[in-house]
Amino acid sequence: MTFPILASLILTPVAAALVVALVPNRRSELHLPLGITLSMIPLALAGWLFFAFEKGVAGYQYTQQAWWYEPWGMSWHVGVDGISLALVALTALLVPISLAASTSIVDRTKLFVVFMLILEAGLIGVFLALDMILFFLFFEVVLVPMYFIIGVWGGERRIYAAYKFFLYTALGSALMLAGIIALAFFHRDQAGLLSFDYQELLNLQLSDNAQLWLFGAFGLAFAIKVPIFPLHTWLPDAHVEAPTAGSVMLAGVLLKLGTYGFIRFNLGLFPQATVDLVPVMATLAVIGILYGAYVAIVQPDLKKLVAYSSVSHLGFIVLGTFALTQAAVEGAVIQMVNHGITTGVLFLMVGMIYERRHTKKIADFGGIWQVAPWFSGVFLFTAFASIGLPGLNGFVGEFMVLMGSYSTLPVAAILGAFGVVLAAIYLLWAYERVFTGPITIEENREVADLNVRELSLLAPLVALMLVLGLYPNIVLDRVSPSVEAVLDRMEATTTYVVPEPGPLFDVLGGGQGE
Amino acid sequence: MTDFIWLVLALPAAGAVFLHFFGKRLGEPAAGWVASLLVSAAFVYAVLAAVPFFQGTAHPESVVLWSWMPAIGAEFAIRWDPLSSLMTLVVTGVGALIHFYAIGYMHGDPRFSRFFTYMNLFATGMLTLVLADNFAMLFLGWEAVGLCSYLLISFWFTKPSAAAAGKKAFIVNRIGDFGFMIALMIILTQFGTLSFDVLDDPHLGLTTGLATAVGLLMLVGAAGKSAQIPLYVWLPDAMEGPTPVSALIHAATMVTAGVYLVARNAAIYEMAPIAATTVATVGALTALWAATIAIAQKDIKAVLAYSTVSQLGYMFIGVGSTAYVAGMFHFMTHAFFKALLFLGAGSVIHAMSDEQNMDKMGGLAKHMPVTATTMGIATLAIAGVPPLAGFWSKDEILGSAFNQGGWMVVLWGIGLLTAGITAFYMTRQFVMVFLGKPRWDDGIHPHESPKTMTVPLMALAALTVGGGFLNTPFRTGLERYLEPSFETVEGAIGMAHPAEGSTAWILAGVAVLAGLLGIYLAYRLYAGPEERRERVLQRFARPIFTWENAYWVDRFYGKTIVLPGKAVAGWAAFKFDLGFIDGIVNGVAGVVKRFGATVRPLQTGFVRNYGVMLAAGSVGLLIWFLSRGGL
Amino acid sequence: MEVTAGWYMSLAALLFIIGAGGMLIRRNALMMFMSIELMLNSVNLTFVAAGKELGSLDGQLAVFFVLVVAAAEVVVGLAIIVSVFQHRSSASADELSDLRG
Amino acid sequence: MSEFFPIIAQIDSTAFNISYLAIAPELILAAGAALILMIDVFYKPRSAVHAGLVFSTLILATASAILQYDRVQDGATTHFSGMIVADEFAVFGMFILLAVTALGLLVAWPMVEELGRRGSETVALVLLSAAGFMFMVSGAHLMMIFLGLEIGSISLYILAGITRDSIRSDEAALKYFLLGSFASAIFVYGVALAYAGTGALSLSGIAEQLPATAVVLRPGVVLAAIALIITGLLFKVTAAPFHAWAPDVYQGSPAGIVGYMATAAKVAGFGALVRILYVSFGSFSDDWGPALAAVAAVSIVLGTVMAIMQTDMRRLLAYSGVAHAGFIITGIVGGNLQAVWFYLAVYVIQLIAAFAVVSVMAGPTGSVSPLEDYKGLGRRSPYLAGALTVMLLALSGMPATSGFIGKLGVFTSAWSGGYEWLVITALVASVAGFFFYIRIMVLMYMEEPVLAEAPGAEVAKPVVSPNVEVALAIAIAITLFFGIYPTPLLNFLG
Repeated sequence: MTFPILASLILTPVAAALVVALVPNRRSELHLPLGITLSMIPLALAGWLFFAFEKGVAGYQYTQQAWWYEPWGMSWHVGVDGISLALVALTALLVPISLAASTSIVDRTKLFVVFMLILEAGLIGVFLALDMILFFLFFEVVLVPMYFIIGVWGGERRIYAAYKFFLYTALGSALMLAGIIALAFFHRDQAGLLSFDYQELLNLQLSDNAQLWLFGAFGLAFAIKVPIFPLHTWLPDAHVEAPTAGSVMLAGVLLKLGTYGFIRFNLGLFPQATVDLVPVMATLAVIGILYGAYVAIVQPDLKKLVAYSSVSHLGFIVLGTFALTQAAVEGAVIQMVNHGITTGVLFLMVGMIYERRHTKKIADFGGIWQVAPWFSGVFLFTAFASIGLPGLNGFVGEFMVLMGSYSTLPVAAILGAFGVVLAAIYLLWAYERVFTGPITIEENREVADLNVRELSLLAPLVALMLVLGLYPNIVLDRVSPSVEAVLDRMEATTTYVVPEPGPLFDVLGGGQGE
Repeated sequence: MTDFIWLVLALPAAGAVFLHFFGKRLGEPAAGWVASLLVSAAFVYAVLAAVPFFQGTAHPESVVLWSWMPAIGAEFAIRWDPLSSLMTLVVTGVGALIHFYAIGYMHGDPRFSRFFTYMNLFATGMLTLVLADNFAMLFLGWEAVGLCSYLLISFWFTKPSAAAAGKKAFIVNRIGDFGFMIALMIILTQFGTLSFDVLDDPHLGLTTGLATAVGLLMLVGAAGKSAQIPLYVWLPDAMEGPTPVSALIHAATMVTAGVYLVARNAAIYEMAPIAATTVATVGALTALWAATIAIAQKDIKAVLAYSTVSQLGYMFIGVGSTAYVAGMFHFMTHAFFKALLFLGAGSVIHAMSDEQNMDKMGGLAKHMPVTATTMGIATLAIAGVPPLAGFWSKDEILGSAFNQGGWMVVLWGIGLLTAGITAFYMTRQFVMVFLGKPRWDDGIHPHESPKTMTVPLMALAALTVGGGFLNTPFRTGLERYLEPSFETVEGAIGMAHPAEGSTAWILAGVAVLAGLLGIYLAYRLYAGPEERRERVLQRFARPIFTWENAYWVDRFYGKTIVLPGKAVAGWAAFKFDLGFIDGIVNGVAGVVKRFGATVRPLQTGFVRNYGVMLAAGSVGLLIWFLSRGGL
Repeated sequence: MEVTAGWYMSLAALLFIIGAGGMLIRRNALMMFMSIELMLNSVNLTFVAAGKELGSLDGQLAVFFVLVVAAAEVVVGLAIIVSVFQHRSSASADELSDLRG
Repeated sequence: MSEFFPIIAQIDSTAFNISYLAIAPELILAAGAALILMIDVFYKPRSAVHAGLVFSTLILATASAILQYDRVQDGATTHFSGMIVADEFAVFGMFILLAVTALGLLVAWPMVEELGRRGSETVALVLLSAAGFMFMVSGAHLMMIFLGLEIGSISLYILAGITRDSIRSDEAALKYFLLGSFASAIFVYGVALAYAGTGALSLSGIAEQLPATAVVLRPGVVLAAIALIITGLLFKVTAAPFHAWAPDVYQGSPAGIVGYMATAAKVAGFGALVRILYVSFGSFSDDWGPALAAVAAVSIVLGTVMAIMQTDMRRLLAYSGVAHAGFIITGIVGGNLQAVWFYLAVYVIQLIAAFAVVSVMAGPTGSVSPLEDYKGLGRRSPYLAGALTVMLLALSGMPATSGFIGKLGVFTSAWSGGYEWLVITALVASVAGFFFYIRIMVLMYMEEPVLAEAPGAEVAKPVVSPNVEVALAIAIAITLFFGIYPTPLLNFLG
């Protein structure tokens, strides 16, 4: 038997949480360093997995299956494909970094670290699960630590935000559970026994009508998670109130549960409904892109601005997902990773400046560049990555999404492209007000520049922005076959035809990778 | 040589990275020298690599570096052909000169090394733009220079106006990019790749309609980057940046990217005459529009900024009338003389202790002979006085336009008028700055600039004088040089050429006359007696006032787009989002609570009532069961 | 007219309803409790009548169990009522409404 | 039916068959209760002695239950002229009741010690009621079930008012008593009608008289009987609209014993309900299915909404219990009894543990438990708060706790039974349910304790007795273990 790498990825954070929990409260100074150190283990595992992952293969790798309870058709079934691989790696990367950024959390550190590690386990589990119940389990489990992280260590309206986050997302997943149960019974009707196994369920023959209903049940859960307009209002509240690490994990990974779910489950299980609902989803995605960006412009709070920008960026992912072309879906996947990195850094930096000034109001700043050039520089770099400056990571996903969407959703792609303009407006305007100009508020003179710790925890992410911007193939190579498989299935099970790339596609090795 | 052409890119890139981390330690002026020498090295390498093109022995080549986004056929690949090499040579050549100049100009700035980091980064971006072998990489360079433009315009970020100008430049450019991106979407969808290979035979994927769409959308992008109507408003503001920046980015190189884009896509514009004509028309209108504004500007750099807009319009006339070579030629000569003008202006500003108002200058020629001479040459060049560079290129554009006939003749007329106005305002500027009596503020002691600044001035002056001979009607060097790049185009319909024979002479004569007339009028007015000037200006007070304020276009945009936009965004964010959408969300919770509050009183605490509930439930069950067939 | 088991059962049902009504209407805890006793007795009547009708002894036997249970309830119930009375000097069940909502 | 529900015996053995093993657990518990009462008569009560007695009683009862489990593997049998049935169903009920009793007494022990002589009465009553409730799950005869119901209920009435010096406790006892008797009367009238309609009192005897297809003897009477019997049992399990007593009684009763009161009656009530419905009235499932589904929906919605409005912990748990009763009924109408048992088993553990925390917070004999008391508990007593959090999450059906598997089970059950609408209603309501569960977590972790006296006064840290600690530890272990790996329990119940 080979080393159960995926199980280890899920369980090591849990084990780490237990270890941290065992350290007594009077040694509270140990909790955070210990947590950071232990979270390196899943990071190392994820790194190993990332590079050991066999490129060019569409199916699931490192799968592991064991009955959980056979009569009910539940099993422990995990596996990794290109799409989940990217997100697992992102999760494993962001956790140590957000932990390291949490030195300002001094109250009940142990609990915090434990929750972060459980959160990590849940998130990794979501991406690896190939059994619907297992998936649902992780999908829901994630809520609890996040809820506590927002509610206990958050800002002023943290309790309201925590409630809203929890109930809103739980509402979505409740209907998804109904959908999951229904699927299992469809399987019973067609194959004779209950099964929650994703790969088994892929073989179901679902009527168009059933697909639509199930798409709705799953889609609502994911749409809330993404969030897709008009289900987004929990997000700004949750982000603004969450502590830095919470925001980073929330924007970096949690939102991707929704988009991942769309690609994995809605596209995979309900292809006909997907094809039928493309106009709806694309419309909502475009509204999200433009609306999120537009509303972000006038936000008075830096964190809220970044939160609304997430609505916009996630809109691109949804658009790409439902464009149903190779380039667009690939773009959507890599945009998930990229948004995680850039928005993660933006939140980290908002957190850092909050620690210095205890305010996130844009109006309270001005001229920070003078006193904190490194800080301003890194922020600007990240802002441009987020805006989608080519050469940085944010561009790759959005560009691929837009370019790939045009052939199937021309209007949406054109409108979506305008989101790129708005992104420049809201971020640069905010940047102007916060970092440039003269210092008008005396407290801002005291703002310290990045220290070594902060710089070193930002550095890997900043480096990744550049690397993924210039050489996204690290990820795309691994993602591409899985995306192809999704679209092939779509073509095989519906009348949908993925548009042929133009006549020159194969010239110069286009589409070949490497 | 071609295999290692990426070195041209890598050298300034390395400089940017190196200076970013070690620039501060290197200090002044070493950081500047490093940056300048790296760009120079890139220039030298580019010259060597371009030798085969001079000899006419080589064909365009692509060098693939690494794969970028395979799914959309985008890779890091360099196209080395005459067109890109010409751009490269100008960018690195003029760029190097401006780098050297900046060593002197930026002297004493606390962020000296950072300035050169950005400059090198800009060079990298610009070279990426021109060397790209596909639209994605071109877009990368396109945006990268936008970034550098942003960084360098707001280099003195403590000045709110500088920060705002940088932002404005980037955002307006982005609006242009919006069009550009849509053009790319169409190309990708039609061809399956973004490689420039599509230009070999655009008929493969494009119909005339689509080609027109692509052409017009690219024009939107080009209008943003090259400051054409209606997106030119960022360029005058961009003068907030240090003067070398204005010279390099906002005169010589970056702003010509739009021209380059049109030239590069010549094959598509060949298919879409409507798009091409639109390009030319936009260029002509911009040329005239900006020239009139330039007449009334008081800021020395503002004159040059509007002049740049105007000259870019010229280039658009050129490439739009399918006179690609003429357009590129004017790009080149303009790079020489406009860079020279800006650097000269910088030298003046430097000498005047950062005074930019021409009303407070005058009589500087005595104190700054080198600057005055070189700027004088440039002024004559832009005014189209033969045999300076500006004359040849401008003449070629106008000639080509005229030769096209039809609507283009109208554009030729506009161009001619603009030529006269150009000569007028440039002479006005020269007179106001260098001639007449000093009108300086107290305590200003103008002096000639240091060698690092004057040597580039002289070098550029030399280019301004001689650059025009690269492509004269008598000896079409540039045209032959660029031929391989426009092979396919020529094969199809053929590029526009200036008229030949006597027409050419007449056209040239008319253009020169217009220029001389402008010079004469301006000289009469500004070097002449003050009363006459006052009288004349009084008569034209009203138009001049609007010109001075650039037709209030900024205010117009502010009132019609920015302000309503912000208001609606505010409404959306606070009324609609927080009030309505979130209101519904919270309302759902409220409904549950209200329901709870309604049923809660049922729990009265009285046993009787509980008994009633119990009995009622029981009766309910009874009724149900009995209704199932009992009674 | 012969009095059949049906009559007895109907009477029992009536008694049951009266008992239940008493339970729901009366406020005195004792009276409520007595209403319940009435209900139990109607049950007994039903058992007896049905047993007679069916000719089985189960019904008659059941009555004994119900009686015993009723007695046990009386014991406990009275104790509780007494305890309440001691604290509140009232046996009105309506006074016992501290716990509500 | 039987291949669907193998765990319920369908045998009607008229053979005169006496096996004391079949009622050994009940006998042992009753004997233990008697012994404790006796000892009190002759000796000064010492809680150590009681503890020993209780411990040995429970051990013996468990051992006999295990023996019985072993025996029923060979097939179900009836004993005492068909009054008692020994089948897996009964044994599961016994196991759960024994677990509830053990945990309940563990939690109640501080109260037992505080009450002195009445403490030993408490213990005796608990054991006695447990015996009664066991008869409810192992009774194969309506009279037997009625007796078990009464034995258990009357003991609980007394337990509700056992402190005698609290007016709230009295109120709780009286309410419980009056309404309980009322419900019992309704139940037994239903029994009488069933007898009148079918001429039989044994469960299988009734079934034999009611062929699924033929028109029944006196359909109206039997249908009315079903309605009334269901009413009586739904009262016990606090399903709406028969639930009204529960909040008041839980709130007023002595804190130490509420957990037991709430859980034991539910186990027995559901046990009896399921057995009666499936064994006797299985052929009427088209009739009672929708009715119960409606009751489930009302219970879930009303319980959830009312729980949201509560400001007292115990009332909140009571209303949540109403909702949970609805969930369990959801499973019952679907017909998957394994899921129902699983749900019941894990739910009662969660509930008893939650009430254990309540008993610590309110004091062993205290009545009422305002939610305010829980403010800042996360700081004051991380263990209690953590335990309560786990329980609340489990009650809310959060995955990775046994509550989720339970809900999954009953939902799949209802879905397969064709009650999709009920599943969706239940799911949506359970989201609303999250609100009140997490509200308690908000109080515990996200708000600061209320300072009772002058500023600066330290908030008292709740004193947790070792018993409670152990009980909580067991409950946490069970809840999490069966949440992550439910297979053993499911296999056991399957």
